Amino acid sequence: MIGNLPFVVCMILVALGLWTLVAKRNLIKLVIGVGLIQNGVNLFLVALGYVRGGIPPIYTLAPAGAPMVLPTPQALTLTSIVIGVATTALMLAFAVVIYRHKGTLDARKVRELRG
Amino acid sequence: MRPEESIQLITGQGYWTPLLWMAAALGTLLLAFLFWSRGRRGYKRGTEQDLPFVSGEKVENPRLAATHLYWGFAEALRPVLRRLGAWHSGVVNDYAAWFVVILAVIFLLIMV
Amino acid sequence: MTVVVRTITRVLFPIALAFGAYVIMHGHLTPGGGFQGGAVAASALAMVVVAFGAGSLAKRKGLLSGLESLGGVAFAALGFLGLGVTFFANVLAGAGGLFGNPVPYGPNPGDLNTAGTLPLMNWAVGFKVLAGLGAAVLLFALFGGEHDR
Amino acid sequence: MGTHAPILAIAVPLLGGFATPLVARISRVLRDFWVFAIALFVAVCVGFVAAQVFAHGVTVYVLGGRTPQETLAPGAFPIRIMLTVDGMSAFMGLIAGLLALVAFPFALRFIPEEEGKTLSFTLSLLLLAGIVGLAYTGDLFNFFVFLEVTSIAACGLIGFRTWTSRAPEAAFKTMLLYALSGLFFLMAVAFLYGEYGALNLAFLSRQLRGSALDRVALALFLSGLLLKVAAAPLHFWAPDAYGEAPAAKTLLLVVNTQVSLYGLWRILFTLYGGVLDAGVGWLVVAMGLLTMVVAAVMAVGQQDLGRLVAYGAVSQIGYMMLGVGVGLVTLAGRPDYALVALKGGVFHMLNDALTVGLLFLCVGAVEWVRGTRDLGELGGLGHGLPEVALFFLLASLALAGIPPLNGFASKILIYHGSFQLSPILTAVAVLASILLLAVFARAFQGVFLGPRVEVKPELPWSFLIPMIVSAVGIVVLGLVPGFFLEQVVTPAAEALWRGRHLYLAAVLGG
Repeated sequence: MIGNLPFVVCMILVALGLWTLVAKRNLIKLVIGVGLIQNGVNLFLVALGYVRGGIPPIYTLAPAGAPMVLPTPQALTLTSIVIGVATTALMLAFAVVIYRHKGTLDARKVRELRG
Repeated sequence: MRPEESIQLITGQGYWTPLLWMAAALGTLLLAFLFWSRGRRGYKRGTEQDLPFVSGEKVENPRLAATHLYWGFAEALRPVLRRLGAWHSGVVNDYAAWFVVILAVIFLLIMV
Repeated sequence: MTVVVRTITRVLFPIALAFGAYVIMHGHLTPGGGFQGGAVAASALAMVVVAFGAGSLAKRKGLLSGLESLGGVAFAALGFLGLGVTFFANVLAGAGGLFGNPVPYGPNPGDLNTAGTLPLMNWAVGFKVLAGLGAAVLLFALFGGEHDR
Repeated sequence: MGTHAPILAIAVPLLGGFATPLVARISRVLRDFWVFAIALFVAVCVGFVAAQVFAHGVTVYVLGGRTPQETLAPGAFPIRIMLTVDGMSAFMGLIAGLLALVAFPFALRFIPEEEGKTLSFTLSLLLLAGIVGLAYTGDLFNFFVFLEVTSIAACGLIGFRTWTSRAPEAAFKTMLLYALSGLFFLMAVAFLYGEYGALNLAFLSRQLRGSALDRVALALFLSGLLLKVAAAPLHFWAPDAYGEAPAAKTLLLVVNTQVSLYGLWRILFTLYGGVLDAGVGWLVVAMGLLTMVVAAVMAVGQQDLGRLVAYGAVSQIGYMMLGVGVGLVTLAGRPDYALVALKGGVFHMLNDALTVGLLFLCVGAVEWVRGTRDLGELGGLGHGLPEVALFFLLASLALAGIPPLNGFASKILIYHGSFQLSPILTAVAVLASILLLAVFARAFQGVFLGPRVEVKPELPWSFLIPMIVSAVGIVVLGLVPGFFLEQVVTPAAEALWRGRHLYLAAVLGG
């Protein structure tokens, strides 16, 4: 049971992120909501690669025969983090521009495009 | 592939050939031209016979914008349009909420 | 910003850049690599923006965007280097030249001169991330600055 | 170049995109040539790959291997990054190449220098690289990466005109939903990785047994990709995005949506091809019907020409989903009808790219001439711009499925395929088509007919040639549909229909 705890935390993070996206009205908070989901998914990936008692996957430092955690999920997580940085920066930049044009960050008022 | 096959479209229930359709369309056009050519020719250019007929009124600028067209059609659809327009509310929270709803529906459909 | 922040930034700026360069350079031996090292180095730029204001770097925007394009081009070009075999094929590894030593087996401190095109790609990515993140921070600072005054 | 064509179609626009700002520092004319040359190169590459795949079957290209075809590392476990191109991927690549050839020349004069032309070309080339990569990739993680590359580049293009208040709003909403879609896709990939320890599509497809975790992953894949393809009720971002991006760049956004649709088919037919039941097919059919009806009705009430065409474009997504969804439902029971419906759905992708592309080009030309897209103000442009009027009429008739244009050729296949499943589906689809015809007749009348309005600038040739190319495509595809169906569409549809074992065998052997 205790081994599943990281996965439970991931799912809680994702659910919190979704709740933020649905319930919060500030555009910056919406970006934070996307960030929460990102972190949940990244944590999920890293947790998947963990091997009980494993050491970091660096061959030059490893004693022979020691179990290593899986390196692939870590590479995936890193890529996902990089993409997350780009996404977040882009969304924040658009939020700044929206604030300049409309003077508000309230999602209920940023609805020029509707219907 | 034979040349007629490259034009035909076999759908399993029949086939579709643009050439046949073109022949039919040409015949119809011919018929239309026949009717048109039998019409009255007494119409004079540059007189008020030339003006567009807008409900018998004299109008300064007879331009019809696209928003004027199909007025009755749009009017009949108005209740639907109003409801659909409200659905596309423009609030990004609603869009995210619909994603959550569809996520739940898909999970129900696939897991149960 | 206060004189304390400015002074500390002056001291830490070269150290942060050097640490970033270290992380990039040892990307093929230790945890880290182009993105992480580039992010560390970009934090040095962010420190400058915070301490001296965005105006101090505003003139260097062209330099940053040029560096970013160069990093991207270098990365893709290194991929093309392997086209004699396959795209991304590591033609330099084990070839004896630049980064061409064979990888030693067993526990060892690591040989910097290994791994072929990977360290070069780390450098390309590092420059791209340094310039990209630096430009992003700078642009956000410029955005805010105009509006607040 | 022969063996390397698949990777060149991805790597060259990537390199070209990064290099564009550097080339622009040398000379602006050189930059225009550079960008056009790269688009041309990509088109040639995807054409070459398609010819190869249609002639010799699935092509595999392994990155960083000792040979391009060495898929299995020692131990018979595919760990390398690889591109796997079957008929459907090659077809999707062809569409991307075709629209790149149309969109890039048009953009040369359409986007003014002071509005960041260089940046827009960089983003478009990155988007093109992402689209071709998405079509060709053979492993799930690269699928995710390319999905995000296309998302970020596309949103950069949407929110590109930051001095208007509408574009950043559209870009923010689209980016938020794109990010959501990408993250749920990644979560699904993580589930499969946790269960099977692999990312290769073919390998995973052979391993899948339909366990509870597989089905969780399927649900996540579906929700993520349905959001990205703008299926109602997840389509809200699409009219905003299509309407607000510069018209020349909207073409690339249309291909972006289509390639996400391709990704959905890849997941459903190849990855889950062995374990899928008909329920998912019905879901796709239902959402397809909802998409086409809702978008067609919404188009009736639009005041903005760009947004009207955008809704028309969204409704076409519904037809593709209907065609392929019917194929998915009947795949096991009545494979002959499934093939007809699949052909219709796949053929409609090509036709939609041409017609919607031409419509957006016309919208761009009208906007360029008059500076507005408000239907209340436009009118009488047919005297000054007879070519544009003709092209708009042609494209809207094709979009509404009027014979003998190309839209009808694919729609009749969809109608006949779906009629076997239930006549109600066909009735709804025909109804939506009629509604679209009404909408576009109204738009055509309002924009092009009426008393003469003087138009100042002459349309440059860089506008007219792309329009002529798409218009010729529309007419030719409509007049000789059988030829193109046989040569291009059938290999793609058959790759979905019964091509799964060929895809797996090409990567894993046996």
